[in-house]
Parts: sequence; structure tokens; C-alpha cells
Amino acid sequence: MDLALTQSQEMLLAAARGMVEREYSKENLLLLESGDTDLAETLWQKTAAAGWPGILVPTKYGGEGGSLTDAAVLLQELGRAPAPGTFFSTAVLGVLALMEGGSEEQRDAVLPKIAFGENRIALAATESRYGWSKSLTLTRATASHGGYLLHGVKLFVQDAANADLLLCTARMGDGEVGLFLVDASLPGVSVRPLPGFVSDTFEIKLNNVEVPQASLMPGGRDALEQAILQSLPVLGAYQVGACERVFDMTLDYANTRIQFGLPIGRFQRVQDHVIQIVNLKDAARWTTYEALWKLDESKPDAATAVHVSAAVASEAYYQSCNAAHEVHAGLGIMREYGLTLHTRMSRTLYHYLGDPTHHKVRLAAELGL
Amino acid sequence: MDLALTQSQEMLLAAARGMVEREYSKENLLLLESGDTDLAETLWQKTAAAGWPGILVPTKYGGEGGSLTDAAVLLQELGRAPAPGTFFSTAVLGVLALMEGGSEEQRDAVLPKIAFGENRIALAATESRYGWSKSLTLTRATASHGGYLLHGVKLFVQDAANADLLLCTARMGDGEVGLFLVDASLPGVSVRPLPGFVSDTFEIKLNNVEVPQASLMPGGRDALEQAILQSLPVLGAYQVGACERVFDMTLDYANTRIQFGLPIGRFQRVQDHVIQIVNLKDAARWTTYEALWKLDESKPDAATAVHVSAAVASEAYYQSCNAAHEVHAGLGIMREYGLTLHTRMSRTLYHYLGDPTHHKVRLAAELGL
Amino acid sequence: MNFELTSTPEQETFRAEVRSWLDEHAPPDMEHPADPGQLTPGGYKKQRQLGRALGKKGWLYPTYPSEYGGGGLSAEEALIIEQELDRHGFTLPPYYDSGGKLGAASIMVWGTEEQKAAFLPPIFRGEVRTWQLLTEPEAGSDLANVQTTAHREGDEYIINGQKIYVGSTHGAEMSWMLVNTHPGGPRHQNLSWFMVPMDSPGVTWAPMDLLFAGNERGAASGHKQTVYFENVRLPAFNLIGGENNGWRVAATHLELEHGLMQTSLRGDSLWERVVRLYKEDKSGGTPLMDCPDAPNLLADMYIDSQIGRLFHLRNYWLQSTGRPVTYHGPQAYLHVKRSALRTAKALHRLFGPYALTTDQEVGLEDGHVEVQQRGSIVAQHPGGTVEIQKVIMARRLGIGRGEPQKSGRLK
Amino acid sequence: MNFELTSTPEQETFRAEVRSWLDEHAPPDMEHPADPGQLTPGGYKKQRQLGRALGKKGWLYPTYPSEYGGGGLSAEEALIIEQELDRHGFTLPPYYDSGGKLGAASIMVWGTEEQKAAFLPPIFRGEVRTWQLLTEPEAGSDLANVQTTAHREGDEYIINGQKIYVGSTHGAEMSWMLVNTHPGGPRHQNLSWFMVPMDSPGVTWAPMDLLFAGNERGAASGHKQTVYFENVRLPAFNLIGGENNGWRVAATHLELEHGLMQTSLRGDSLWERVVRLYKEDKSGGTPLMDCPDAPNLLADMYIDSQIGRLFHLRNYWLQSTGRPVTYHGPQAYLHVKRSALRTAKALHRLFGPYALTTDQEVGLEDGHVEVQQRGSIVAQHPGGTVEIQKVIMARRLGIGRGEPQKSGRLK
Repeated sequence: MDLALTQSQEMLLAAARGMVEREYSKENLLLLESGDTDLAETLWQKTAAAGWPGILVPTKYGGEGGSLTDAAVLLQELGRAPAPGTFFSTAVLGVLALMEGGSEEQRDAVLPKIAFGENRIALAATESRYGWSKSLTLTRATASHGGYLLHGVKLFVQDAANADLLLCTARMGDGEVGLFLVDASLPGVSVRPLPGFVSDTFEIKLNNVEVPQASLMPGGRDALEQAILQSLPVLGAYQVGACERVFDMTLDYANTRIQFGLPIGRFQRVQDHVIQIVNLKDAARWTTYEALWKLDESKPDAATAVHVSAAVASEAYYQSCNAAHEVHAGLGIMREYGLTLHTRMSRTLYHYLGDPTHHKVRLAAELGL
Repeated sequence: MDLALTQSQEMLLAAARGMVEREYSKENLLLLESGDTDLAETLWQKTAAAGWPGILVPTKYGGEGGSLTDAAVLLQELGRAPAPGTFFSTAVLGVLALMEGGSEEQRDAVLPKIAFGENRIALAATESRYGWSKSLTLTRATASHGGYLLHGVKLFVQDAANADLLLCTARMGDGEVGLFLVDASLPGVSVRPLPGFVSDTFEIKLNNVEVPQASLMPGGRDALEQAILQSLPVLGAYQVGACERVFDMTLDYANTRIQFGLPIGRFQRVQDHVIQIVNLKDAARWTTYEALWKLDESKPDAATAVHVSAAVASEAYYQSCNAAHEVHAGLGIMREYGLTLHTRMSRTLYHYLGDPTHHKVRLAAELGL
Repeated sequence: MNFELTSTPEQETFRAEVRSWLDEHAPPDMEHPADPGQLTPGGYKKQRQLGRALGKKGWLYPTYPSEYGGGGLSAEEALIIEQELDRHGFTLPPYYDSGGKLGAASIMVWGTEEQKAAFLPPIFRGEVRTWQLLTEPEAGSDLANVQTTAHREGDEYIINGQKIYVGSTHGAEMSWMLVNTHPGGPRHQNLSWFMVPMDSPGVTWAPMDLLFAGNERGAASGHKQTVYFENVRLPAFNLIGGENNGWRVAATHLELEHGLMQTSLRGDSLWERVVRLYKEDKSGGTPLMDCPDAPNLLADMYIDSQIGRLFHLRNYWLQSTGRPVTYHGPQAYLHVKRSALRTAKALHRLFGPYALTTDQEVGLEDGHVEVQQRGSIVAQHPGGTVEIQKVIMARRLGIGRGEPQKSGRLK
Repeated sequence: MNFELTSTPEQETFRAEVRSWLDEHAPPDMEHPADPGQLTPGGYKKQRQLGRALGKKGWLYPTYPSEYGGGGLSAEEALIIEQELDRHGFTLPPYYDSGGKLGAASIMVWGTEEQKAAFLPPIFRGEVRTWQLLTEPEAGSDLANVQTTAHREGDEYIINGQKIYVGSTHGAEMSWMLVNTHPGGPRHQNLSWFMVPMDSPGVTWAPMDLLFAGNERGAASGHKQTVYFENVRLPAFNLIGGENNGWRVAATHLELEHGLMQTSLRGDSLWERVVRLYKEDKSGGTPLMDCPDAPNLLADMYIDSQIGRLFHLRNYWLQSTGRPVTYHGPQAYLHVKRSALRTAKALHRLFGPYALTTDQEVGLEDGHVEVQQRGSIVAQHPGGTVEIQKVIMARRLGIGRGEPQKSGRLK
């Protein structure tokens, strides 16, 4: 047993932390939140220049061929910011979906471009009834001119703003759900941001979009399931990093904010909020990294560990933000302070790829209950 | 609007408090817990001598003809002790079941005796699969010699030790569930206490017990449902009184126990446990008394209020005991201190007549959800 | 016992009068944005118009003496006005006027006859709306740690400093504030309480950029402001309750802020919206997550709302019958704050991302559900954090002290 | 990263050796009562017999130096012994020996060579079992508030006082205790730490009547005792670490008690029992309540047990690799205490009254479920209440202090 990161992971982590602190600074994130798309582009280019998007791309496609744990180390640092989800959607979920479900042609065409930061992917799977079961896919794929016509509405799609490619589910003529890799610039594709207490969430309308036969991914919906399963603890690592940052902010505030002549952290009620965050973040960390290890080692009970970690990490981020708000009181809700960047993201990630209830139902199934 | 008790209720409360403090003292309750059946008999006779068992019995049967709220005042004081459930099973649940479902002959025969403390009743309804739905009744009532043969096992029956009469459900020849008033001394009835973390809980075996036709209660199972509904907030009042006593004990201990040179109640973490008890007990009190008022006034939404109060009161008593244990630490688990009398009772009442989950399901149904 | 807010025949006559008056005088097309920060100047103008009309009848501050512009009415009659306004979707006053609701209580207790006559009628008649200025960057939970100063020069005080989390979107005519008039003086004996015309030279304000603007119960407040004071000169007449006596003056309205003000005893409108969504969904209409314990979550929400209603009903009863009120205000407030977070979580679990968007096409209930998500977080601190509510409860219950602390004077 | 407790081939050989030794030497028909208070004298005798056999091989306290009767083995080898004992349903030692587990650490750090040679070998060889005597009526959370006194006369100390919540059902040969040797002296500098033969004249004990007897993790303890000291004379040799230095001596073992001792890294046996009950019920066997969120409750139970396992695994890793260990012990302990209450509630909801009875016919799992109901409440205070765990965590994290506090020395 050894719960430490490898030396190269430690180096990756240190480099990532430096870059994230520099580029995904609070100031920049507040600008992104205000809709600064030029900055989003600049930051993506810098991320690409660091070679990060290729972390999971096999070396034969020009990537790093890293493990899920390697990717998790990067995500953990991005979560501290909290950086936008483009990287996760593209370099984790997108790459894994292509590896699990793409044709050799699709991999050849796309993976090298991802590794070099030239393609960004968004997963367009959820629809009017939000959830992750196959039966909820209403978008239709109709055979037409040797290709397909896609028609339907995808709701609550993450990170679609700058995506070139959409991973799109659609119901085929035979009733099965197929998975398509769709060029987002095709006629009939329209993308609309959804305002509110969410981060980078969109509606995508597919109005009889003509796609070639080759856009169908042979692995289908099952491959997507598999990709999501592998992605979940990598996303969990992002939530762990985010919890760590929320903890750092809160501990620092508890130690420096003076009220009644004392740092507020001397009051037991305030301490208890901080302790709650520590407990949540540690639970998230260790369940997440065990799930990553089990996936990387192809352990038979990896799925069980994944659902545990997904339920724990989403809940941990959500509740850590709540506890941080209790400690910060008025300051915490000031946008410029930066805590609400996390609060907003914690809400978005709470349901994304399945909320804790969903994962507990899946966990119970894995345990044969 | 007036949330105060009436003057006569206030007088009843004061008298009840005095008597409960005197007769149902901690010392006596510890003896009862150890199985002192002579004392149980003595205490029952004193309770009967005070006229309490007739509180809900209509005057024409020799009782007080009081309202549910009147009965609740008594129960609240008994809950402070916490006194055994015989009084509730007999004078509340038993009387209401007879009123709702008994024949005129049954009422004539039994109600006056209850009012004078000469009969005690236990409800023998639950069986191997615990719960309150009709489908769970497996005990059979077979027509025989102009009466019935009852055969089956009743599990987790409360307060059966000194009961003369059993309110017993059984499945009739036509598949419906009937309700019988059964003489507990009949051949074939055997009563066995169940040990553990419960109070006054029994198994009753009915081995082909011959009962006369007249023991069938015409109101049937529906009348029992109705009686239970009315009894629930009266039991809730018992839980409210119990919470009050747990609060008193805990506040007193927090104020007098010195550690680190201070009363432990000066520490915020200890305060928070006490505050939790106050919040729980007040929530239980006001939901309970509103439900009582709605029942007494025959408000159309009384059932909704009953299920709210039942869920809240059971949870409140359970969690108040837990919070009290956190404050009392080692002292709380010493039997002679008396807190565990409440803890044990809070567990028993948690599931009795439906646990909070059950009442929330019923509540959702009442709300049309 | 009787849990019903019953009315006498006279009160029912009064209700009919209020109802028909409101049908006539409530301006048409009044705005009810989910996020009160979205209230337009025109919408605000209509609220003030209704306020002035109510004020003229003495119905804006109905229980205050009519000699000062109040209505001289009973608590029951005031409740009738509140209930009838509620049918139009408004509270009393129909705009954020926390300064009036809280400050007026202090002026009634601590003001001289001249001060009452000068300050109260414009507020009670709806001509003036008032902000409260309490919180400062260094005075949050520790409200007595005021750094804004005032020193006397002749018949004037000169004020310097800043206050945060103030008021709402559309300006105010008056404010009241706690100011340090004895820097270095003993804690709680160094503060004074002033009425401040907001058009005084040297008073400026700017909106704060917050997670959510409206967070007050009752009339939603809109954007909060930072208010700056630079050599603001104020007549000594505007000092209420005497120099360095401000903490005692503030104790009067803090009691109100700590949960005793809530007279809205109706059901929970959010609950009604959610039930409608849930039922519509069951018949295939709106979007519900696959949530196996939905009935349990909804039951918990309902129970929370009932406990909140009963705590407020009890407080109203205690107060209106002159019974001792101690920990009860903060208890109700604590419940409101805590259950808001539970409800937010339940709604997120029930409706998933639908609960989080204000989008006109897919957002739920014109954004009211999304607003609750943000508002429940913001609601944790105004009027004192959860921790402060518990501090007060513990003192009032006498936990660790033996002797329970009495509550502040209300009248 | 690697979360697996992998073994080298040498370690696997060792495991095989332990396993076959245990198959041979573990007495047959050892008792495993759900409530350890039910352990018979005969059952206890067998536990001690196994303990002495283990002790002879150095496997009872495997990581301690062999010169004192320990095994001189690695942490990994000790874990193998624990795992193999666990297959027989026992911990290491196979009886309650908290005095040995905790006290030995202090003697190793603070004892003189002579003291180590005198006190440790009998414990490590299983000839002596030891109780810890810490809590007093006035010294609970405030463990330093010891009222039991000792004063020196010549080469002896004379002890008077009482200790509560001590040991277990079937007696002990030795105890160690904290005693006040400087009444009126400064806090934390007035205590001394003694080894006490329990057959010393003037030592008596009586069982306490508690909600539940066994509450320690590891080997269940059985009934707790009150131990009385009346003019008990003790050689000065039995004073460990010097007069009035007892608080520092105790800090060594308190660290262990605050959650770092748990090396049981296996799954949760209660969880396995419950899953079996649940699955049997689904096929019509055992009694389950009508509980719509049963899968959710079971998932929560499972998640709690996984977090507990991972916290302990992390602590074991931190400790065995010499990494800094600060708040981690109390964190794991807090989780164990808290999740025990959650689990109790879930079991009550799942199984209703079945969860509460030890009845041989209808009780679940020979009463193990009922015992958990009582045990989870009792488990809240030993080794420090939930509040004390948080106090330590807050200090170690430096909340409100800036500078995190270092943990006590372990070796």
C-alpha cells in the first residue's frame, strides 16, 4: 500500500498549481463569469500549450498516454480555481468517449487535434427530462442520403460555448440510442447559454442537422456509459481540489477576521464549520483516489468505488460551500471575493453526470441490493 | 386565536404533574424497568383512583367526556416520567377504538370498567412483518360454533403485561380484516415479553382461541384506523412532555456540571445540543397541539396535521435523547441517572403506530402528492 | 386552544373595507419580479404610490399611534391589512422599508416628543422611506464594533465612515445608523443612534455586486448598497436617545430584527409552486428528476414550512397577549434560515438543473426556484448569522449561566 | 497510488504460519456474545489462554521490542496477525487490554530501563492484563481535573480516591492511572502516572449499571467498573516519568486513544449482516419495514463504512511511513462516533422494532443489531466526546490560532 502520488505526479501537480494560480486567477475567473470570451480563448490556448489536453490521449495519437490518476492530478488543480469545464469535457470525457466508442477513423482524426488543443468537445446527451437513463433520449436520428438527420433539443449541456464537436445521443430507427460525433458548426445546430445559478450550461437545438454516416460512433451509448464511469472520479478530483481551496479560504478567514476582539476561528461554532469542510474534503479525496486507482488497475469492483466517490465528492463540494458561507457571512456573497465562483460551480457539478441520489441508486444496484 | 390551555386544562396539568412526580418518580420507574409487577399494579390503581382512565370515556359510560386535548394534557405529564404505556393503550387507544368501532353492548360492558380502572387494554395488531397496512394481517379468524377461532402470532404488542382485553385484528373468511375484543385470559392466549432496547413490548400467541360472536367489533379495521389517527397526537403529547423533561435534565446538567473550570453550558458546542432539544421540543409541541385542535374541531385537514405531528414528535423525542446523551456523556448511560429510561422509550415510540417515514408517506398521500 | 386567526364581525367588515379599497387603489400592473433586483424604476414608483395611499389612511404602519401618522389599529386589524395585501402579492409596506419597520420602534421608545413629531409622520405616511445602516466591514456579527465616527461641533455632528449591505435598489429619503461617538470609550457605551437625511452633503452610495440582491423577508429589497460618509454634518436634534446611548437604542430594534417581526402567517408560496410543479410533472408536464424519495423530500419541505408557520404564530400570540418572549424570536429566525437551505437542496434534488436557471423558456416558475437557490445562501447572514441566533438563544435560555437573560424592550 | 495492503512472498509465508498456528492453538468453542457483558468466565478464560499462547510467540504485542516480550515485528506483520485473528472473530489482544495497548506506549517512552523490564514483559506475554484508570466523577472531558490523590511517605505513595468507567467484566492484574500528587498545584503540572497491581490492599471494584457494557472498539470490554482506592500503598518504583509529570506521560497514550489505534482495516461486519438480512427479506425471509428509501439508506451506510475504512487506512499509512499525523486521529474517531448514530437510525428505520430486541426467536443476528442500537449511544463518549474530538481537531488545524498545534509524541 502506498497512498502517495508518484514522483512524476507530484511534479505535474506542482507545475499545474503554478499555472492555475497564474492563469486561472480569481480576477480572470470573474472576467470569464462576466462573459469574456476572448479571455476564455486565450486561457484555452495557454492550457493547450502546456500539453495538458493530451494527458489521456494515447501516445500513438500524439498524447501523453497518462493514467486516470495522472489526469485527476491536473483536474484537482483546475478545481482549486475553479477553472471552466472545457478541459474536462474535452480532454477527459471527450477523449475517453472516443477511446471507448469511436471508430479508428474518428480517433485518428480527432485525438491528435485534441492533444494539440485544436478541438474542443461537449457532451450533448441530456434532454427535457434530465437524467442519465437511455429512455430519456428523444432526439431522433433518421437515415437520410447515406447519412443521418438529427433532430431534437439537448438541455443543460455543459461547456458548449467553444466546442467544435458535440458528442450527441439520438434515437435510431431501430429504437436503440446511438452516439454521434457532430461538427458543431453544421447548419441547424444552435447553441444558447442558460442564465442563472449554473456555470457554462447551454441548450443546443438540432434542427434536422445532416451528418455523415461516419459520424456515428460504433461503441454507441454503452461506450458513453463506460466513458462517463471512468470520467466520474476525474471530475471528483476537480471537486476535491475545489474543496481544498474552499477550505483554505475559510481557514484563512477564520484566522484573520476579528470580531468580539478575537479571530472568529476561536469560537467553537465557527470551528465546527471548518471541521465539517475538512471532513467532507478528506472523505471526497480518499474515496475519489481509491476509485481512480481501481479504474487504473481494472479492479472488478471499480464501478462500486466510482459511485461511492461520485456521491461523496458532489455532496462534499456542495456542503463545503454552504459551510464556507456560514463562516464568511456577508463577505462570502460579494462576487469579487471569489467564494461564489465555487458555490455556483458546486451547484452545477452537483447534478452533472448524475446527482448523489442517482449514484446511490446505482451503488445499491452494484451491491446487489 | 388562543394558544393557551383552558383554565381547567391548566388545573388538570398541575394536578397531573404533582401526581406524576410523586408516583412515577425515577426510582419507581427504575423498579418498573427491572420488572417489579407489584409496583406496576399499585401505580395503576393510584392512576385509576385519580379518575384518569375515564378522561375520554363519555359521561354516559361514567367517564369525563373530555376532549383529545384534555387527554393530551395528562399524557404530556405522563411523558415527563416517562410512565408506562398502559394508560395510553387503555384510556386513549382502547377507548377511542371502542367508541369508533365497538358495538353498543361492547361499549356498555367495557367503557365503565375502563373509567373505573378495572380493565386494561392492549392493541394486538402488528405481526411478523411489522407495519400498519391491512395486508400484513395473517392471523386468521375462522367461524366456529357460532363464534370464531383466532389463530396467529402478534408481534411487538405494547403494554400487554397487565391487559385484560386485547384489541386484535384477524383475517376473516371473506378476506377482510376484522377487529376483535378478546379476553386475554382465554385458553390459547400466551403473552411473552421481548427483551432488549424496548419498553413493555410483547409477543402474543393466539393458539386457536375460541371467542364468541359478540367479540367481533362492528366498526372493523377502519374504525381502528380512525382510532389510531385520533390517538396519534395524544401520544405526541406524551413525547412532548418527555422532550421537556429531557430538556430540563440537560439544561440543568449543562448549568451545574463543571469542567475546565466552567459550567459546560458555557461551551458553544454544548449549547448547540441544548438548543437542538429546544427546537425539537417546540416543533413537536406546536404541531401536536395544532393536530389535537383540528381533531377536536373536526377540521377537514386534521389528518394532514396528524401525520405532520406524528413524524415530528417521534423524531423529536429520538433526537432529543441523542442530543442529551452528547451533553451527559458518561453520566447519561448510567441507569440510575434516569436518562436511559427516556432513550429506551424514545426508541419504542419511534416506530410505534408508524415511524416518521410511514407518516411522511401518509402525509404525501393526504397532500395529494 | 384555538389555532385559527378568527375575526369578529367588526373585523370582517374592516376586511371587506380593506379589500375593496385595495382593489380600487392598488395600481394596475404592479411588478413581481422573482429577483427583486430586477424591479424597474417604474415598478418601484408604483410601490411607493401604493405606500403613500396606504399611509394616508394610516394603514401603512397601522398599529402606531394616529397622532404620529400611524393607524392606531389593533394587531388583529394590522394582520387583516397584511393578509389582504398578501392577496396582491405584497407585504406591508409594499416596498423595502426596513428603516421604518425597525427604526420607528426605537424612535417611539427613545425619541423626545419633538423627535417623534418630526421623524415618524413622514415615514408612517409613506412619504419617506428609510434604510437601516448597521453593518460595516469591521462590524458584522460584532455589531458593536462600529468604526464610523461622529464628533460634535456646536449644534452639529460630523460623520465619517462607511456602511455596507444597506437598503435596496431605488434610493431612500432617510436612514438611521449607529455611529461611534466615543472612540476608545468602553464597549457598548461608545455608540450613538442618528437619523440621517440621505440628501445631506457628503452622503454617497454605490450598489454592491452580490450573489443575490433581495434577501430580506417581507418586501424584497433589491440591490444592497455601500453608503459612504465624508464630513457629513447633521443637526444634534437627529441624535436619538442621547450621546453614547446608541447600543441601548439599537437593542430595541435588534429585538425586532431577531425574528419577532415576521407577521406573515400565511402558508409558504414556494411550497405551493413546488406542489403544482410536482403534480404537473406526474401527469407529464414539467421536469422532475428520477428521485426515489421525492414524497419524503416533499413531506420534509411541508413539515419545515408548518413548523415555521407555527413558530411565527406562537411568537405573534406571545407578543400580542403580553406573554414573555425570550428565545422565541431567534428560534423562528434560525428555523427560517436552516430550512431555507434544506428546501434549496430538496428542490435541486427534485428538479436538477431546472432549479438553477432563470431562463425564460426552461426556468421554473419565472425564476422563483432559481432565486430560492441563491437567496437561501444569502439569507444565512442578515439580521445575524446562524451562530448569532444561537448565541442569543443560549443567553435567553440561560445555558451555562443559570439565569436566563431577559429580552430587549419592544415598546 | 496503491490502496491494496499487498504482502511480499515472505509476508505471505508468515501469514500461512500464523494461520496454521491459529487453527491449531485457538481454543475451540470460543464465545462471541453480541453483548460482551454476556461473556462467561469460561469464555474469558479461553481468551486469556489464547492471549498467553500468542504472547509466548511475541504475537500479542508484535511490534514491541522482543527484549521486553514483544515480537519485534513490522507493522505489516502485525497487520497480518490482526487479519488472521479477525478470521476467528477476534482482535489483538483477544480480550480487553486497553491498559496494555495504551499504557505500554507511555512506559516505552517514559519508563526507566528497570521499569520497562519490570512492567512490559508480563503484559506483552499475556500473563498480565491491564486496565486504564482515567475518568473520575469530576474528570470526564476535563481529564486533567483528577481528584484522586497520592502523597509520598518514604519509598511509598499512598493513594485515595475513585475511578469510573474502568476496564471490563473479569478483573485485571494491573492498572495504570493518573493521580493528583500536588493538590492546589498548577493545572497539568500536578499529576503523576502510576502502575498499580490490582491486588494491592485497599483496591476494590464494583460493576457499573450502564445502558450497555461493551463500548470499546477492538476487543469488546464487557461491564465497566468503579474502582475505589483506600490508603493504597504503592512503591515509588511504580511512578512512571517522574512526579507531577503525569500529564505529559498521559499525552503519549491519549494520542493513541484519539483514533490512531484502529488498525482494523477490514470491512464492516455489521454491514455484511445487514445486507444479508436485506437480501433474505427481498426473497421473503426476514422482516423489513415498508421503507421507500431503503436503497438510499443502505447506500449511505455503505458509504459511511467506506469513509471510515479509508480514514483508518490513511492514518495507518501516515503513521507507518513516518508522515506527520495531526488532526487525522480525531477525525477518524469522530467519523466512527457519528456514523454509528446514523447507522443505528437507518437500522431502526429498515427493521423497525426487530432492530431493538435481543429475543432469541425474533431478534436479528443473535442480538447484534440491538447491541448496535445501544452501543452507538454509549460509543459517543469513550476516548473523548464528539466535542473533545473537535477541540483537538481545531487545535491541530490551527483554527483561530494560525499556528497548528503539533500532536503528542507516539514513540
